[in-house]
Amino acid sequence: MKQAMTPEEIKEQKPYLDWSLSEDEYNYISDTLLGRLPNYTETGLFAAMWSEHCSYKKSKPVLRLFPNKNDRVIQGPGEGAGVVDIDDGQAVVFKAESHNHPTTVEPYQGAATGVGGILRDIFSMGARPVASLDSLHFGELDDSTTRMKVDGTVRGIGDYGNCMGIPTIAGETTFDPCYQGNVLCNAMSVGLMDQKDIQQGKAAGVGNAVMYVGAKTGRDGIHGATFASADFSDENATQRSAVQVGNPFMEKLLLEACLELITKHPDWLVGIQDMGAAGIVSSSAEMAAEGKSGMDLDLDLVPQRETGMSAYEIMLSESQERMLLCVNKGHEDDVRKIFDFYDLDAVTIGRITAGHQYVLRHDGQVVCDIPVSSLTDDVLEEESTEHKPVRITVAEQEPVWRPKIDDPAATLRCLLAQSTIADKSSFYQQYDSQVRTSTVVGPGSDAGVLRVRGTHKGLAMTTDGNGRFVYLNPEVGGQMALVEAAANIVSSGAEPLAITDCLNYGDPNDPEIFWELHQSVKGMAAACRIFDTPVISGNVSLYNENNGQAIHPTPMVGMVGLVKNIDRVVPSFVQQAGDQVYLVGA
Amino acid sequence: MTNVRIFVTYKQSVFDPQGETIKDAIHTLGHDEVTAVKVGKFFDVTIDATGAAVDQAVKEIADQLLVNFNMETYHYQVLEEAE
Amino acid sequence: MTNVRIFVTYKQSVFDPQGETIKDAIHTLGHDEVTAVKVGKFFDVTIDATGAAVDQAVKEIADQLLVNFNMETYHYQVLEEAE
Amino acid sequence: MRIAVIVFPGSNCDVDLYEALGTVCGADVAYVSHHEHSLVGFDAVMLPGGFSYGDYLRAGAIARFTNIMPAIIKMAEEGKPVFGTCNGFQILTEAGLLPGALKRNDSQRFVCKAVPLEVVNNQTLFTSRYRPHERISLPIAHADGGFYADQKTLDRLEANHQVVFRYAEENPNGSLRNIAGITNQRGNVLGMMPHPERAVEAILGNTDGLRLFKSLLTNGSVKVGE
Ligand SMILES: Nc1ncnc2c1ncn2[C@@H]1O[C@H](COP(=O)(O)OP(=O)(O)O)[C@@H](O)[C@H]1O
Repeated sequence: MKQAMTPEEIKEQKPYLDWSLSEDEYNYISDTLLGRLPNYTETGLFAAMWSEHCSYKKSKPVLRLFPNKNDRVIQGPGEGAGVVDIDDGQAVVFKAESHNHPTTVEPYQGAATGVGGILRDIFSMGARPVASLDSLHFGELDDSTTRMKVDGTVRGIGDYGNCMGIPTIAGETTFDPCYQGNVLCNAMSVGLMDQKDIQQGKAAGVGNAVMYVGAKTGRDGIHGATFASADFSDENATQRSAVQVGNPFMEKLLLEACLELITKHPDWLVGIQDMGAAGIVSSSAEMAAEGKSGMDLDLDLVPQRETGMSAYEIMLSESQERMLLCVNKGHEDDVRKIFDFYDLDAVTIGRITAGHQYVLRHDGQVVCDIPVSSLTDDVLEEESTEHKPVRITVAEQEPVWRPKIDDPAATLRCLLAQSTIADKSSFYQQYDSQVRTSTVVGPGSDAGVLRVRGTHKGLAMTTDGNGRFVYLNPEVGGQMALVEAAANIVSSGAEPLAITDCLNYGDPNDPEIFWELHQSVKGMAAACRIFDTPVISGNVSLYNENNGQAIHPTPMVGMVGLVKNIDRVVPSFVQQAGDQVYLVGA
Repeated sequence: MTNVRIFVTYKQSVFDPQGETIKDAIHTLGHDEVTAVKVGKFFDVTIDATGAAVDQAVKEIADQLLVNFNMETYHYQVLEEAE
Repeated sequence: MTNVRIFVTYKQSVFDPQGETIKDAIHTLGHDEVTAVKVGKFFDVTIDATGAAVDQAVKEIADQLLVNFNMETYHYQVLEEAE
Repeated sequence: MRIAVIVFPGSNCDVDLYEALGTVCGADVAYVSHHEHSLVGFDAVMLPGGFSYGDYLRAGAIARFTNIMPAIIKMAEEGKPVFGTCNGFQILTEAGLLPGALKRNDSQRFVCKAVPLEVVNNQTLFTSRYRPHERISLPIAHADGGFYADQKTLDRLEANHQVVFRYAEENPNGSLRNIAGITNQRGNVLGMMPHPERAVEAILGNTDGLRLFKSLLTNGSVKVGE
């Protein structure tokens, strides 16, 4: 068997500690879940699937605070993206995802593949992506490295979306020294679909085929998932090689092929899922778990563009532009023909089996044979300790600070000169905001607004967050993120429907940071209930630190609203001289 | 005065989607004897220095600006040198 | 089997602002001794042929695909040849 | 008149052209895949914007080797209307149906915004509904839009009135002589970087592109002679 170490050597040398699998977890896997020592491949799969990035083992208890249902919610968190009813048998599908670490390391490709990943989450649900949004946070612009990062990130987001032909219609950009060594790049995608086309990431039906479609697998991004869960430090610099390169051209073909299969041949397809973090293992194991099935995969059949890849590398590769399908037995060739038309690989790499084992074969040997649920459901949730940050306790004792303004005009000019407040058109003009000719309100307004062709409806969307507010008071800051998003949606003439989020924080093992996470989510959840905007999808990004210095806690809210009459959209610009100005609210 | 050509390419293991697409197009032209295509960029740089100072300058420019070592690698060639 | 490196650049008469932008960035880094920067791309092509057949293939690929003669020009270099 | 909208791998403004022609103008329009070999039954052909083959190598460079290309060239030779916007324009120059080339924007960046244009020649199939030297505004969205040709070609283009649209205020991409769109010598092939199909409905804030399609439709199943 081609394994780098024997199970016994693993037990002695403990390589799993480097992969962020703890001693307790390893012992629980050996003693309780398997009743034997896991081999090298299995240990690697557990490390990836049990990482925070894939399992949310630390953040899950906090995420339970969010409401995620109301009359309109068709699909809440758990699938590729959330789905909300917008009447007439249609639905809007959306999700946001962070790509902070890859963007910090390689801004252009990190941002580009961030967009690519979130788009796959949308079309794997059966929806056509109709708009993208972003939320970017950098260090101050007086630093030349930061300027290069800004440039690369914006070009990366633009190039990927532009090439795909999906308009980027809104977003936000802020600058603060806390993001200097750890950029935040959150991307959100919004899709539109007929409710009848909704797909699930599910594999079921003994004998049905597991098909691999899209780009070939290479060694890129191995350990991306575990890498995303470990903080940066300068000594680490040489290890930062887990960069993936995006191929938006191939993704465009993949999008068209998948949507053709989903909308025209629903009877051929059982389930479909994007290969995101932790590549084949996470998509296949999650699909099998969802279908309560067993699965048997032959890794020699996986299309590969490099030679001599180990089972572990094949399973954990994060090569982009790939999807996993479960196809009804007998329709493999039909499916292959569709992908052929788009010049894409579509290969059967395994079958659904009776029982509940997850079996992988490589070079004619069984390299993994474990219960499916041990990877997906048996993860040990971690309790975290938390306490209020000293800085907040101290600040509470101080008298309230009131700014003294002698020259309001000068202060206003200073404010407008702040990069965070200044005009962002030099960024968003690099995004095609009009392709698909449905953009009624593009970037530069409170919210982007799209019309829904063939109806009188529209969709308004925005991303908002403010790390400084949350840093000062996590609970109130969390509420304010919701209030800002809702205000942007409402002022565009829409009614808020639901939200997605990206929760960007530092190392949760620091009790003060966990407290920030907990309190801000509590604030967001309370506001969600008030606005009746459930959380239908989202993403957690922890360990955003550089040399032990955490970013400000920065939850990002992505909100979508329904415009009932697209002719009544309200622009956020001053319309003409002589119009009256009102101040409304508190 | 020295002219240097600096070549920047993806590291071996990094996927080069451009190269693949161009290879396919070359096959469409009937040139099946072309078995691999990799795309790179180069910078012709004129430096007002000679000898070790050139190597030093190239190294710094490449490290700080021209190359992202996470995915790229580079080499260079002195094209001509004149006092 | 022959490895060929094909260099494609803008014609002399075509304005290429990219080199200027990079030169400015290099000056920001403090390397004022860099007086000119020109940018080009290259294609490393592996051809399952040798000798004249290689030159023929390169010429055809360049003429029909790799180079737009309205604005670009090219030259190439055989890197290594093996039977 | 029946109009084909070609779908290349990576085309993404195909829908926009289709909707502008079909839904907004009520024209008889159909998508045609790059796999096809024939355009028999069509009176005009449109090459949409987007990123055919990812714009890898050069924008538009690879699309000209698709199966459908000979049929497009044949239509051009027959004097039937052939129109390309953005990537479509790039493909038409790469295929040699229009002179010159589109080079990377001087800014080295993709740019998406509305730009003022002058209709330099309103005596074409595509522009007959515009007034002479009318100022209009159309969106652009491209990274490789700088029109380039040698002096001689540029002079010839101007002398033959082949320059149809010019950037009227700022030059957004470094185009020589502010050229935004040109025809072939015969006048039946038009390529332009701006997107008229994005400016055909009031709800999208601009209708300046509408008359381009209306011009073509009223000129009917024309064939332009030598
Ligand atoms: N990265 C971006 N992508 C797209 N649009 C952006 C981006 N940054 C800013 N914008 C647009 O510019 C406007 C002003 O940006 P900003 O000041 O960051 O946001 P806000 O006004 O929401 O605080 C936003 O409403 C948005 O439409």
